[in-house]
Amino acid sequence: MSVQLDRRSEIRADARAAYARMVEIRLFEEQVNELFAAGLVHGTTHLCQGQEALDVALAAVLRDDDVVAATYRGHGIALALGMTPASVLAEIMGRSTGCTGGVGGSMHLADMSIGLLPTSAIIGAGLPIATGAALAFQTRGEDRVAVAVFGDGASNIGAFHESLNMAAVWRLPVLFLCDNNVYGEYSRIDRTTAVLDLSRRAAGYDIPGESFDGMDVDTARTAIAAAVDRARNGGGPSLLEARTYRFAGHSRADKALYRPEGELEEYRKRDPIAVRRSALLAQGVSEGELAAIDARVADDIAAVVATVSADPLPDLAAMFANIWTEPAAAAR
Amino acid sequence: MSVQLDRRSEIRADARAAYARMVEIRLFEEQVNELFAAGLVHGTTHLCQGQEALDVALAAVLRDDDVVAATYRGHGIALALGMTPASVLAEIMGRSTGCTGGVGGSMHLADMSIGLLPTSAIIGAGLPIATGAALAFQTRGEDRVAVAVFGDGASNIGAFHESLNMAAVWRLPVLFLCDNNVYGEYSRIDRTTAVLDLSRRAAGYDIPGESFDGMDVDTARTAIAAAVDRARNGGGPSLLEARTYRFAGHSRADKALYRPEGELEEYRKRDPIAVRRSALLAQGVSEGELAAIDARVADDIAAVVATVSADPLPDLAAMFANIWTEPAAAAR
Amino acid sequence: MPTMRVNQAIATALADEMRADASVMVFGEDIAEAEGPFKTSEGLLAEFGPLRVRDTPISEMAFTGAAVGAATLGMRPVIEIMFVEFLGVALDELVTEAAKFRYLSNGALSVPMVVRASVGSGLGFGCQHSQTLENWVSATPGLTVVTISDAQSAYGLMRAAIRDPDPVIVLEPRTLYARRGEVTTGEAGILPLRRARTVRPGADITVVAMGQTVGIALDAVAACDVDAEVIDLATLSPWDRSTVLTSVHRTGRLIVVEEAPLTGGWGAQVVATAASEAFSALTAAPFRITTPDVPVPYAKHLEARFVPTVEDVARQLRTYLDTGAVPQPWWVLEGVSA
Amino acid sequence: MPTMRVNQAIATALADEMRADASVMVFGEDIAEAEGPFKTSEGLLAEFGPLRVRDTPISEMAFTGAAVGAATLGMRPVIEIMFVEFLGVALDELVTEAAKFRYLSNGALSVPMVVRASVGSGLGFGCQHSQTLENWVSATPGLTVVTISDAQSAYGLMRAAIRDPDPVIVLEPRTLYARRGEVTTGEAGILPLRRARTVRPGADITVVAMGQTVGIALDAVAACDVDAEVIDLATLSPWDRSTVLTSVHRTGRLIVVEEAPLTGGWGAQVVATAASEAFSALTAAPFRITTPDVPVPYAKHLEARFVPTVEDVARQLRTYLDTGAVPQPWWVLEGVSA
Ligand SMILES: Cc1ncc(C[n+]2csc(CCOP(=O)(O)OP(=O)(O)O)c2C)c(N)n1
Ligand SMILES: Cc1ncc(C[n+]2csc(CCOP(=O)(O)OP(=O)(O)O)c2C)c(N)n1
Ligand SMILES: [Mg+2]
Ligand SMILES: [Mg+2]
Repeated sequence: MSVQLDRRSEIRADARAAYARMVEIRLFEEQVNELFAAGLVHGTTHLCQGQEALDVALAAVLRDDDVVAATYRGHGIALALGMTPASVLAEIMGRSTGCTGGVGGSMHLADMSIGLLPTSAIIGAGLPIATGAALAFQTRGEDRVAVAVFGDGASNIGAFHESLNMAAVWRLPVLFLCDNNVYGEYSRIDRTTAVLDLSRRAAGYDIPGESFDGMDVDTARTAIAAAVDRARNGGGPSLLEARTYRFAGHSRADKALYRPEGELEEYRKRDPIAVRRSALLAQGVSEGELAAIDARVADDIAAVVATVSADPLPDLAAMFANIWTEPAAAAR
Repeated sequence: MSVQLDRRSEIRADARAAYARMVEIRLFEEQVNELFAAGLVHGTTHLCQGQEALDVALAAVLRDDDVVAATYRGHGIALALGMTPASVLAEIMGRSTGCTGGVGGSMHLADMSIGLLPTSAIIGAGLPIATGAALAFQTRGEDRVAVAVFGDGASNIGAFHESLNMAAVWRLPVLFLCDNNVYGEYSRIDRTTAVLDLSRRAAGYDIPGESFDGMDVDTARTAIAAAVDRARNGGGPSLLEARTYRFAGHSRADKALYRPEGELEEYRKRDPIAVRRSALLAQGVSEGELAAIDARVADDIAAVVATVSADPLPDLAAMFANIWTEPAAAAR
Repeated sequence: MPTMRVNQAIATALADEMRADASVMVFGEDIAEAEGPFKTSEGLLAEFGPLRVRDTPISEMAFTGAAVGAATLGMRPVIEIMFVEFLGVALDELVTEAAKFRYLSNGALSVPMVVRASVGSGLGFGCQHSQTLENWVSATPGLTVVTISDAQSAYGLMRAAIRDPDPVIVLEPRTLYARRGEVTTGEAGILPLRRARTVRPGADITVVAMGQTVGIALDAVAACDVDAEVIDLATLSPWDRSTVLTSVHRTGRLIVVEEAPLTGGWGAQVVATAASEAFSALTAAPFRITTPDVPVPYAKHLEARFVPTVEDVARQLRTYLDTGAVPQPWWVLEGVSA
Repeated sequence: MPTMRVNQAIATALADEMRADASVMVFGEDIAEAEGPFKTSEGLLAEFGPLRVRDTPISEMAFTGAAVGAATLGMRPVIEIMFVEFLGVALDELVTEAAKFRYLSNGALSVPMVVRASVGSGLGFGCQHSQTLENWVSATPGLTVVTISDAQSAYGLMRAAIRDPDPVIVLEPRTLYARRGEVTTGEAGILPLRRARTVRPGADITVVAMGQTVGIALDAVAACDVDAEVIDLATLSPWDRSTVLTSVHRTGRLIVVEEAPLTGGWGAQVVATAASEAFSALTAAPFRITTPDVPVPYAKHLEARFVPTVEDVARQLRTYLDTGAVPQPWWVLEGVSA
């Protein structure tokens, strides 16, 4: 088993490990934010604080051979699925050790060994791609499942509609998982979207639809497991809406001043990490144990930053590689 | 008033005229079919026998300053809105007297004097365009209405979803009128579409949706009038599904052999023209009067074929005209 | 050698690859039960069944994207975009996703998908169903753009496209579907991608064409009785610079015959490359014979003038060989347009 | 003359046209309340209100098509496609609808819409947010394709685009938004569409550039101390052949500097046209300096080499002037790629 799949196994079996992963994602994102703020990274990045529970729940449910098509807001899902913080950070920092070798950047993470298709920076693009992965599984008679993770804003784009209809008609093993974090860029969902219960849209395709609290990892896990099992057992696609919140701005530079006063604070009360912490404490895990996890993760992230910062940059040839496979490349 | 708008007025006020228009559309389509079969016209054409009631109902409801974005299956709607058979036929036959001067062809009819936007041959393209027309009306504070007419198959394309959502969010005066004629090309709706009551999709946008018998002109008129009034009075968009049937094949060469046995015959019992005829007879219109209408329309169509066949062909310069407006053309 | 129509050659190529490789599947609108609007998938559903041969909803974005996903997960999907215009609602999945997946996976992923799309004018389908639009796809590193020109190239390039590990779009000029030609089938009939085909060797002038215009160029050359070398570019991107440049170096003269507009048409890069890299070999100005900058008109006699005609290509060829000067396009000569 | 950033010049142009003409309206994603991701619509919502300045859902097909409909019904919509790649889900409405409506209405309809789209590399946005993609739109009769190159052209071409009776797409190189320049506002600041701008007159060589590469070409020329004529093509389609050809006839030498790939890039038609129509005036091979045929890489030092650099353009200019031979692209010279 690879390091990545080991990391995945952990969070399935062990509630502490799942908590630790959520903390890892949180601290990772905060670290990335600092690196950008300090001008150490160029380009842009989209952070996922507030959405950690969903990513970890999904990763915990999926089998190693299932696949996920996610988005530019993908650090959390990559880490949850098992990608190492070093691999993600190196990609963000444009190092040759990054998961795409540094040519992709923050918006483009990929590692098929953990089932992560290249995350797309085009809204909606992943839904047909996950549908196609499910098509491959169905055609070959495999009981694997594909998942498309996308935002509330993406539920308004054509690819959403086409994918759900086609997947429904073909009864494909795919889960459409909408991470409704209330905003699409700087627009609150109610300003762009005709229905607020996004799972209602499932009715237009005669497939199951459900909305749930995406900030509670157990709730999320239960809802996702049901839909994934249904898909795996020939029950076809589902539309799930996870209710989360984007604690950060849309991207690097965004201070999110457009949020109504008090909204962030309201949602912070449901901070998935705090929620999880309380639940574990209630289950008898000690405060000290949790503090130790927090500290260990923090140390790990700090160490990763140090290592990755010293990682090599890709050489110029890297920008010419991996465009065509070799015969084609040679023919040129 | 123009000839075209006079033709429109007729069908609003007079049930016999509405009947006559339906017969005109039917005979026109049969004539076009023959011309193609005889090899007198090149290219392709998409006929609308079975759908006449809907076209006439829509035209009867709309005000002269409302607009319609329709499709390549557009002869019926063009005639219903008031375009003359000569203008439509000349276009189909590539004559300079055609509504676009012969450069468009059967799939591309347009006449803004009757509110007919250029019909599009790209599935779904008309929905955003009608939405945009409604946007213009709303922005200027006009109480005009835009209508998108499209097929059952088109309800599966992305533009459908995006348009309905955006129109709903902006509460635009637009009617989305789906002419469900049971087939999209050679595919029966149930093989491509996850729901069969297409008006159910309205729920995904929180707008009114209704399905109705589109082969009865009165029923259609009532349903359309309600939706158009709503739009005109600030009530926003609606999704209507008219249940019709495509008596002909998809296009010129299609014999429609894929239809289940007996299906056509079943639908023929609801032939909109026969239905209308019975209704008029029941209202006391005499058989003789109706026969006279039928005969007059047949004569008119025959005369139109004779005239148009002698109409001039566009000269070569026509293919270079109307691409850019003059200053731009000159600058080239 | 059997003769077959181009659409049969395509269906045969698909069937042969499907027999050879269980991962090949096809989907698109009305391609299964109806066997394709242009009968390019005749017999496939019957032989390979509904899992591998599927009718899709009218959802180009969904099924193009599905091909990306299925290809990434080990299938070799071949999808049909009935008219290339319909890519206008789905281009993202091909250009911005499929063509980038290898790059975005450090070489770990292949996307061996094929998009087949019918293109071009000549059948009276009007301005929204008659464009060629290779410009939409041809500046895309990672995507191979192929155009067929006869039954053999349909068969041979289609099989090669399916076997290619990266995304390929095969453009099929619609007027060719009904045209017959001899076809070598089997492995021997497979043609290499990214190689131009010299369809007529010659010494006096190089004529580059693609798709529909290959036959037109050949006929014009025959009509002129000139020793022209006619090259079918076959793959537009990445194109076979060396075959073209070698020929131009030998002949010193170059004409490109295109079904593409003067402004933005594909032939410009052939002429530009020759001008840059074979400048001193050129004995006269290289030039393009293109369609005019107009939407494809419907009326038959107008549409007949849209693609360069044999007569017009022959006229230009003759003028060029006689005078060394670049001839005027017909619309200038006949005074119908500046 | 005030100086302003390019994004301010755009917002100013929009505001000036909105003041002058009540039919002008703007919509797009986050352009109203947030005033645009690149602040190109600053102040518009406040001044013109929510009917004329609207945030859309993430629905490029719907709002591009809505612009077609609104324009046809008498508005002058200006829409923002945040990154040009997003046209990949909406291209149909622009190319296959908007650009054909005049033709399909016997000249009765105008579609005076403007699509603004940010383009290009340089800000670390990766390969799905850094392309220029003018090839998607530039072979479209009926559609005018414009690229801005500085604050003045942003202001002047934007106003002209809005006033134009036909559809226009204005491509805005993203790296320029923050760049300052002097801007003549008002009627005097409006620049004509479909005209190239000679940004530096010169006698020895013609250098054609567009967008980001205009500044690069100017800097390279300055670094070389050569009397080059630098032409900003400004409108790519239909392009100003006469300004370019007149210059080439005078200088006898031509280089095009592009932010576009070697294969399929826009400069090919400039070189091809010069080769055809100014063949005898050319004293050396015309050539293109392009981006390599690669997706735009993310890592900063790689992306920095993607667009031709000032140093590299200067090197090629010098080699060319010294030797008359076409220089190698850097990736060949440095041995990083064939
Ligand atoms: C087709 C397309 N349109 C617009 C964008 C620009 N864009 C990037 S992220 C984003 C907001 C997406 O919102 P949502 O789907 O809710 O996802 P979130 O960012 O909240 O995770 C937008 C509009 C894009 N990337 N692709
Ligand atoms: C984007 C796009 N995809 C596919 C087609 C090909 N096509 C033309 S008509 C048609 C069927 C449309 O069915 P429906 O919407 O039910 O309309 P109908 O023909 O029954 O009136 C198809 C698939 C097209 N024109 N545009
Ligand atoms: Mg969101
Ligand atoms: Mg139908």
